[in-house]
Amino acid sequence: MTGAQEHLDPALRVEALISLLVEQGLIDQAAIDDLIKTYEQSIGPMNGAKVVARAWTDPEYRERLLADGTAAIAELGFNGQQGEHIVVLENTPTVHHVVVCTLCSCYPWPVLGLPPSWYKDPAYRSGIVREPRKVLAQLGLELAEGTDIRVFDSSSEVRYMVLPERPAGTEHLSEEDLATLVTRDSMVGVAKVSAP
Amino acid sequence: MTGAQEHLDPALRVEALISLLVEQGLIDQAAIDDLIKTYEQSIGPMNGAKVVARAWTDPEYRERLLADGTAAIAELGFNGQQGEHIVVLENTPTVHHVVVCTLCSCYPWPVLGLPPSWYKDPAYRSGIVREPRKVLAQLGLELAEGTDIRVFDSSSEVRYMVLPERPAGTEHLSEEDLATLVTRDSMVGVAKVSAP
Amino acid sequence: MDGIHDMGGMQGFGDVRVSKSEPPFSAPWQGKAFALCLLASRAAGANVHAFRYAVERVPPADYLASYYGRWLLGAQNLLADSGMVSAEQVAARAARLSGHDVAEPKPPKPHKPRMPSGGPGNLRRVDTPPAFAVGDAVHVKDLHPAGHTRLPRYVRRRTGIVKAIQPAQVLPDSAAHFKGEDPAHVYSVEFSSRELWGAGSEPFTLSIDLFEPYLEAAA
Amino acid sequence: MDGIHDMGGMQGFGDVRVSKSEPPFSAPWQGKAFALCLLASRAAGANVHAFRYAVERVPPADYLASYYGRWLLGAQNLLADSGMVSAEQVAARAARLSGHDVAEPKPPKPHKPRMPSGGPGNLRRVDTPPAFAVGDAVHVKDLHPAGHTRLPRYVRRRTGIVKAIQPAQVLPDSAAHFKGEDPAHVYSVEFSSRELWGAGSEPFTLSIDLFEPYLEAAA
Repeated sequence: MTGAQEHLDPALRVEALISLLVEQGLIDQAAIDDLIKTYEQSIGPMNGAKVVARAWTDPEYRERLLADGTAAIAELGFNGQQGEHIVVLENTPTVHHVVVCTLCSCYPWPVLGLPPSWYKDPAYRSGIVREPRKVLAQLGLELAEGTDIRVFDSSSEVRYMVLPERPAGTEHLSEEDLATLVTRDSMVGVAKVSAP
Repeated sequence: MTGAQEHLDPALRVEALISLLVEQGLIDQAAIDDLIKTYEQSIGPMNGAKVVARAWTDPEYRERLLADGTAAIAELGFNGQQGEHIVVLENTPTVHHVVVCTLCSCYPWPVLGLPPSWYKDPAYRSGIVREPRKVLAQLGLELAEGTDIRVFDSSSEVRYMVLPERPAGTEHLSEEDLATLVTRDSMVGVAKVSAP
Repeated sequence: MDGIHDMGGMQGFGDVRVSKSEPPFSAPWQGKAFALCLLASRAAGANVHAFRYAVERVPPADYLASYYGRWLLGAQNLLADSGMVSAEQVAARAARLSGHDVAEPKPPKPHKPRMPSGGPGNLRRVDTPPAFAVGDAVHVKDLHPAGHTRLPRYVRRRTGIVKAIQPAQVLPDSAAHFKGEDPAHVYSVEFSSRELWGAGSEPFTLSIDLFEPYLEAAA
Repeated sequence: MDGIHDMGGMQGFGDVRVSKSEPPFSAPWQGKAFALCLLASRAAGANVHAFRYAVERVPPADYLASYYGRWLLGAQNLLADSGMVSAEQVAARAARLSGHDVAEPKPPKPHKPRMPSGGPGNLRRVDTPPAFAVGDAVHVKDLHPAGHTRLPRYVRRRTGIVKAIQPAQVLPDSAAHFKGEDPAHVYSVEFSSRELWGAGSEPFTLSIDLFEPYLEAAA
């Protein structure tokens, strides 16, 4: 690789690559636009939030979700790329799960969409498997003394999603209202869900 | 650290640091100029070359050099910073030593001066302790099949210098002439010395 | 390969910076880069392992510079590997798009790799029974393959406990090089933080999915 | 710390580029950077270990960008550690030198560390006899200190043979933090390439100087 190529602005590199591949008929512009639109509008943490709200309000669904995440998630219509096999990890007052991909940026796209920048950042990838309590504190989550912390490194095609605790004081809320409380961060395990 | 500081041109950063430290009286400009001059003119591989030429022509000196490198090198007037304890490694037709500092850039300054850029480069630091034959080939040295390769990682304050083999066909040369043949690279162990 | 991507447990990257909410793409070029990489990867054999390996080979300084930047360089590696697009073509096209009237080099000769596949995706049936059972103590081999692997450095030579048997999968170490799928059993193996980072570490457990060829029975 | 500096055995940095002869400094700023770093380090306590640790803490992308660039950032860390010069002062002075009329921040409060020293340099006398003898098999502990160490990752958990006992020295792990000299015996320990990198590696031996606290008798 020459220096010139190494130091191309990525915004220019992508235009050059698209231009070459479209010209060769290997990809088409419509497919690019579709993918962008899909991950901007249809696939995101609002999907996972529906799964969580259902699990909070339907004990039998919760059991199915923890026994076979992929199937239970598919019941709500979510599946596809980066979601071949999804395992759901249940957080409780004493057990806290948190998910990372140290080697790249594996993430359960069908339920959470594309990962946020901190998930892809070397600081998170390197630190959460070594000092999770310290890294979670940087992300704003202070865990109680004695919490059983379990870090999951997504190194195969299994994808992990966290089922956060239902916050106290939400007994009166509907499944739809509950879904609006569930944040992306809570489903990765770097936050808890708060009552409104 | 703010982004502005992170991305200062180093040529500007050094001026800013010098300006601040001189102003505080912590360093003076003359000391800076002296150090630059010393390592540009007085301390360099020409020193080590004299050590090697002496060892090639004086068998008793060679024995002293291999037994106590620091003392034998001091006989020729070379000592000082980054040369507290120098061990000399003798290359032979069957044994080849090569030196690295994987953790930073430790190097025997009194005999070799400051290290060349490849010695400080991640490619050398990472590679020579894992695939020395391949890395030596990249540096132009193809070792005979079966050569006993010994890599030395300079991780303490011990500094290593290689005593290369005296090339055949140099029996008629004086110590002074021999010194002109000895290259920096041969004293790190990434080259052999060639007859003129 | 033991590359910059294998950063589990590395120190010095500073604090994690929070972003409570952010759009999927923070600039239009990032959305294009994401879509281009997915489509280029499909065109080059739909092999996610080959794409990951292509990103791992991005020079470390470029790897650290930006996420979609390294994805693009990875896609470019992948396209160059299969002779679909050369780095020189990309440079020339970028120059032309910037208004410089440079000549474009001849395209390379395509040699798109082919690998027999057991079906879509990465989950496979393996007829031999798993070598390890839930509860078994397993020791991670000290493997240092020159190519792609999903065995990070920080668990090698460590001993853990099998907590779950996951669906068997295409072996990334083979598939990334288009050498075959070599499906293998996959285990979720749990390690104590003490086993990974020593006596002074925070108390926690680390679970990671390891392919059967990475493991041996603990002594 | 397990930082970017600990790169022995890492892959992906490309081929080594030869430079048959080159001047000590390839640009005037590099000579100035070299001299400044030596003098700043002397002014901040003449502690080579503290300077190395200051360089190790340079953010990885900056560390990889250039050699004297990381030395300068290291010197700046060291000066900031002891309250001699702050990063903000450097930024403001750089701006002023570039012709921008910015205000300069107040200097920090100096708190230069003091450490009792057994003399100049790093070689020390240790009265307790060495724990290991030439020929002994030793196992490298799996230490992961948060601070400075001269025990690289690639030899941890490996077994080697003591080939020489070197002069005892100031322990970098303590001295870098101005916690004391804690002199220790130092051993040149030789490892087979197979022990370090597995069965498929090139045949060679690797010798490295390890401080006594890094070692235990091999089982």
